[in-house]
Amino acid sequence: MEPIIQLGYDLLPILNDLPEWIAITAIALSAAIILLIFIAVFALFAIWLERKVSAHMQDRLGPMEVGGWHGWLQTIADALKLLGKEDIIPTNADKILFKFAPILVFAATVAVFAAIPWDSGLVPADLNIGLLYILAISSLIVIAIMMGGWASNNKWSLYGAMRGAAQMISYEIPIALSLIVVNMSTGAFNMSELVRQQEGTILDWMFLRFFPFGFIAFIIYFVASLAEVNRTPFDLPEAESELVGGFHTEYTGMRFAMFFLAEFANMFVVAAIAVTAFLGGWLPPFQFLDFIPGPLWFFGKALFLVFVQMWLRWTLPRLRVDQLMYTCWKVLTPFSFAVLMIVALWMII
Amino acid sequence: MDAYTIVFYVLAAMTVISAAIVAFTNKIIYAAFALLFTLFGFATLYIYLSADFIAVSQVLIYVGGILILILFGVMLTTKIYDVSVKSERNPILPALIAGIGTSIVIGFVIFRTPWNAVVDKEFTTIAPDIGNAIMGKFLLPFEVASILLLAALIGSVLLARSEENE
Amino acid sequence: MITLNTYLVISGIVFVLGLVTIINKKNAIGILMGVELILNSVNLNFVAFGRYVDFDIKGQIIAIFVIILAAAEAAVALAIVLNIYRNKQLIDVTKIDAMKN
Amino acid sequence: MVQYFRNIYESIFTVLIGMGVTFKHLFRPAVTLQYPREKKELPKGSRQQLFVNIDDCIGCLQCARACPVSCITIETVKAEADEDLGETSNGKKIRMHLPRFDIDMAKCCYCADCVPPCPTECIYMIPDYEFSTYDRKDLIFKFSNLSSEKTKELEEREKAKKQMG
Amino acid sequence: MVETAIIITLLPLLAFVIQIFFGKRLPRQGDWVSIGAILISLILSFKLFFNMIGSYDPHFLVQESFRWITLGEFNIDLGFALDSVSIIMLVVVTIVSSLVHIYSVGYMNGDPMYSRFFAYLSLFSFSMLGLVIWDNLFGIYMMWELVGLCSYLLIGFWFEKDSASDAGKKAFIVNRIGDLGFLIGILIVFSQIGSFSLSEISQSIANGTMSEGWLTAAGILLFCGAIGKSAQFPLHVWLPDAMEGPTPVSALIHAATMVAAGVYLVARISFMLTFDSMLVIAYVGGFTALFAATIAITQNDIKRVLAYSTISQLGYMIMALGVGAYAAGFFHLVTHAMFKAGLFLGSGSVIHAMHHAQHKLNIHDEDPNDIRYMGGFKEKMPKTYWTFLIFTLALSGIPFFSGFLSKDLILGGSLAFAMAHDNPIHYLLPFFGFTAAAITAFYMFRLVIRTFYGEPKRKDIHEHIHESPNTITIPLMILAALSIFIFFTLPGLNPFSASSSWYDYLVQNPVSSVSTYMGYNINPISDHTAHSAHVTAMILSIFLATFGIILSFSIYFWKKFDVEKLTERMGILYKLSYNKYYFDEIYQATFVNGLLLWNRMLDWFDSAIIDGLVNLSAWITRNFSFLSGKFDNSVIDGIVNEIANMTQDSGKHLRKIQTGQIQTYIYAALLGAVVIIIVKII
Repeated sequence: MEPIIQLGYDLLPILNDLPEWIAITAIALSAAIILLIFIAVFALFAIWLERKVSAHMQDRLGPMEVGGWHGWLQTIADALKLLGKEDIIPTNADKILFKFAPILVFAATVAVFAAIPWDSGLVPADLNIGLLYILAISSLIVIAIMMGGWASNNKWSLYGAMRGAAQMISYEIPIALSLIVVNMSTGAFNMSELVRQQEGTILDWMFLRFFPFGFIAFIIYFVASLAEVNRTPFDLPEAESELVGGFHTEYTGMRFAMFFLAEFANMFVVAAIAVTAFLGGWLPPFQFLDFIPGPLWFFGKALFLVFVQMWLRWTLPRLRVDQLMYTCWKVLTPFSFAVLMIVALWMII
Repeated sequence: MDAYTIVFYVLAAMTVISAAIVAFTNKIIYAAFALLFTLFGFATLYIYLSADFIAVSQVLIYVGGILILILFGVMLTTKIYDVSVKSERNPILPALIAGIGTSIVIGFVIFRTPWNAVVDKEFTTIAPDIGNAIMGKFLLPFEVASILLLAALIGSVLLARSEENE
Repeated sequence: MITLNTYLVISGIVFVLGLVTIINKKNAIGILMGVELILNSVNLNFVAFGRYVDFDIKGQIIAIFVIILAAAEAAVALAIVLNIYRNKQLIDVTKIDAMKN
Repeated sequence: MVQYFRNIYESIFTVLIGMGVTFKHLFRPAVTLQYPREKKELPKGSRQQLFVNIDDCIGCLQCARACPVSCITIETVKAEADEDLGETSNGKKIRMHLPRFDIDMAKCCYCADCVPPCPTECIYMIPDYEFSTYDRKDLIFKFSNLSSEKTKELEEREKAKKQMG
Repeated sequence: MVETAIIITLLPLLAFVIQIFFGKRLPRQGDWVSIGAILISLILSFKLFFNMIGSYDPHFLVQESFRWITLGEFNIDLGFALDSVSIIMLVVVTIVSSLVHIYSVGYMNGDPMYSRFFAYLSLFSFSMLGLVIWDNLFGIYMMWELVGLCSYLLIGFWFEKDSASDAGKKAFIVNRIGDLGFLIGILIVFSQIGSFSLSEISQSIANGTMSEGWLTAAGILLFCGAIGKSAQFPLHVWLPDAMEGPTPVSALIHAATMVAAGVYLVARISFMLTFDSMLVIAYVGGFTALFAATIAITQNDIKRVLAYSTISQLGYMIMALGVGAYAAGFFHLVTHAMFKAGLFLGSGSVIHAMHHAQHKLNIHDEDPNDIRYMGGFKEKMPKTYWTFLIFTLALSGIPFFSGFLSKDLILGGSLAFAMAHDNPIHYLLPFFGFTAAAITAFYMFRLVIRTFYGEPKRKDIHEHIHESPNTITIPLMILAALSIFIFFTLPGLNPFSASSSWYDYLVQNPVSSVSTYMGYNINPISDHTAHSAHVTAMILSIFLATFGIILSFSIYFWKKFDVEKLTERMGILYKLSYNKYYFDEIYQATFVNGLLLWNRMLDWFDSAIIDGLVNLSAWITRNFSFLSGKFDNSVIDGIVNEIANMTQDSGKHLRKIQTGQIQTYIYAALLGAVVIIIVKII
């Protein structure tokens, strides 16, 4: 039985009286809703954080007015504004696909959250091929972006979508290769198992194993994941200064909000994968720190990586398309191959 | 009829219906996006067959790779200003006749053949088994497949290369 | 009740639909999609037989190889189609008949 | 090959330097002012809004003449001989009634050319810059402090004078 | 110890690899790599040498073997062995080789293929050292061929010159003839015994595995290799031509080491020589000694004189081995290596000086090697002169120098052999030896006098002669020091005999397996005979050498005899000697032309008879085919054309089925499937 269902039964004993399928459905639904709420809240928080971080990095203050301390309600206000906006669909757009694309993006993003382990046993779905599952589901996002870009019937959107697809497919390769390094060393696809294999002190975490190759793999993963979620310096699909808004140029209101939410949720997802695969998941760096609960560790590490993503965004300018492809095919991919080979040899020896 | 079965039939219906959209739609782009759901549906069916590795590979390769290729193909072979790409099609009648004929034959085969199927025996596979099998018993086909992939890679690069140097 | 026949029926239907796609479409990429449908239906058969009849992972492994082949096939086929399109501005297979006569 | 590795090394190195710079700025106090609540202290001699101390004005029209955009409009009425309009703060005798002293701040170009000619130093810039309005007409500042009856009386007096003259 | 030896061997190989791939890019073109490698080898071999001296055991032997090939039951083991002979050989090779390396820095300076030269030197050192440490015939053969290859490469080093590349080829081909014999010998031994290992062969022979006839054949065939490599009588022709190579090469390969490989080989296989094969060896060696010495008298090229003297000295060594004085032969190899290398290096120094002088004077058509243009270099090149004189004295067999000790032993050995055996014909051997000794002294001093004494023949050149640089003279001085008797008589200090020296103690005649097999000593020489022969030989050889020197001085220095008249009076003899007994011409006439004649004959046979037959059959075929062609055209073609037309017609109709439309094909495929299923069901 899935640990999460066990957890559900433990938390709500009343479920024992109900037929099993109702109980399971109820638990699954509530888990999904909790995740959804978490995603929404996190996205709102992340947007606020991004604005604050960017502001402070540019010696500004950022939003200060709404909600008291440092404008913490600002994004909620923005969200409300977006929800209240008119839903415009361009006349010549392909209506079905246009409506469907943001849903697909959001659905894929939420689906990825299902396999992320928050603590030992606290996984919505403890799949035994969790890592592959995440990689697979993330590839749906590409299609959704293409769908949106195409359906908008706007050349900027289509450019953005094509760029996004090319970029995301390309960068999936270094991502997969660097994750295979982890996979090879731990012998597990299961996300919880990945973390359990890193038990011990900070030195047992993947990014410090096979020093420095584990670290190189981590860096490769991180850089490639930036491209995967279209963050600067790889934000070509939505390059504001060139493509107006990229694939979501024509989207307004709620639909735009979904894209936006998915983007920030995706930031967390790639950070969470990095944490699980390289940074020891919910484990504390040292044994004496284990009075802090696992989910907090997990969230803290992921949040730190999200912060690094923002930090990078406000440090680096956007790359050119050819530089983007050069980075992927001529730097990251060969390096990740080399790291893979070296780690394989290391393990054999 | 428990939830498990209901969900199965829902997914099967999704698969079949989206496949039907692929077959009967006029817009090639709809066909491509409907193919997404067919492929995804197949992946879920694989999970029902306790072949989760295949399911994930299906999503990873078909959805993440082939489908995107097809989408690129569609988008690169149509004019951008023409969103609702309608493609000409052959007369539907012979297709329907052939389809119905084939389905009769297939149905005949399915229901008449006495499959020595065992009903509901526990069956699980794990990824390491598949890995060991590929690297052990099926090493030769694996190597052949990798050579084939390499050949396909080189071939398609050669074919799709722009011809400015000619 | 999910049995082997359920899967066989599903795959049969998808097979027929793939066939219809191939017959029905003039667009080369459409035909390619039909081929993918047929390959998938066959794959489902393999895995289902592996699950219900053979009790081995052989079916799955064959399915993996089929997926690999499909990937290679799609890549090459699309490269060919793009090349034809670039040279002839045509995607309709009934009109691409330069080799005829 | 060497160039390739050097490029990679340099890009990583420069990215790290850049990140260091941005990280340093993260903790630098912001230069932003919370405007309505905090205001920037203006430098001395900054030109914001023209103000006229109408009590000191002797109606010499020097400022109106100096203005390059003619944003100052003054109407004067000579005082009667028996009328004592008092003195300015620096001891000049006021000989004019000022029924109208308007400055159109929409026109004003903040050159402050009107300030030096004033013999009584009654026109000057004050550090008040928040005078935005919804109507352009509201930007015409009227400084005349005569009541409307007095104005009317003066107008009539003028009329009478003209008829006489 | 074996590991040390292997390291000694492999270091030059490493240097070779580095040099051949990166030599050009290294500073100083990488000469230090080769020199460093060979110097380390030198130090290591000295370490081995002192280990051996320290043990002071005449039966000193270290062995190591490993399995090379396993084919079921059939195994081939290869191995290394170090005994006193091989260690002394290691030291000799490394000393000469490293001195030559150092010398080459000065000599080859500025050559466009400088680094390649050092690479070849290193490869040569590797193969020669490897040859020394292998304990089995196969390994020795391997290295033997490598040595031959290096020799080819180095002789033809200046391959732009036709004469050099021809000389290289000649050396290679002539060596191959000897090597063929060697290979056959090895195969005989292997087929009879089933092992390459020398120790196993020795044991098998002692147990009587091989019959005497086979043994004799194997011994003589193995000796064939030595004939080729050590330039013995019928195959000596390549060595004088090999002087086309750079002088250091001549010193290293064609005086000190490679040519000694043959001697070393014979010493190594001496345990398996029967009396008959020993006789063959002795006579070949003795004859070569005299024969080459007579040629050397009349040669004018400084290096050629030395080359013939080398052949002659090698003949001595071979003769010594043949008469059973293995220790003496090997001793002469060691001493000869030192002073002959010195002689060559000294001559190189002279040539270097001449070359520079000619270069300064813009003379390019004259041979810098020719002694007729030299003379009076004594004052100009004192270091070269004095060292050269020491080497000459050593070679002439004058007491107080190393050559005397070994040559004396050989002459004594041959005399003892003749005395021990009844047949008076065997006195030919000491006759050959003593005559050659006298002649050696004579021609060597002719060389010294014409080069260093007297009036300079060409004043202009003489003025530009300068002493060579240090890298050239220092090796000369070291070699000169090593040519003094004292190194070889230690701990005894008797300049007339090495009988109490370390060498005499450590290197002893190997036990003849053949004797064990036959049950009696095949070459019995009693101590008394040996001693009396030795004393006689010593007195006689001193006398003869002095005679030769005095004769030489009287002819060439004091001019008591007119050289021209002498040559005229000698007439035919002079001509024979001057033209090296027409050996090259004879070979040309017999072997080369004979082969060509044979080829021409075959050619004629081919063109006249075989071609005639072929043409005849062709004619018949042609006429027959004309007839069959008629038949073909009318009947067969008619049928074929009709079939083709039918095919074409049917194709024209069938083509319409092949629409190129995928859909059509699918219909057809479906139809087929349906038919099959229906048939199956029915």
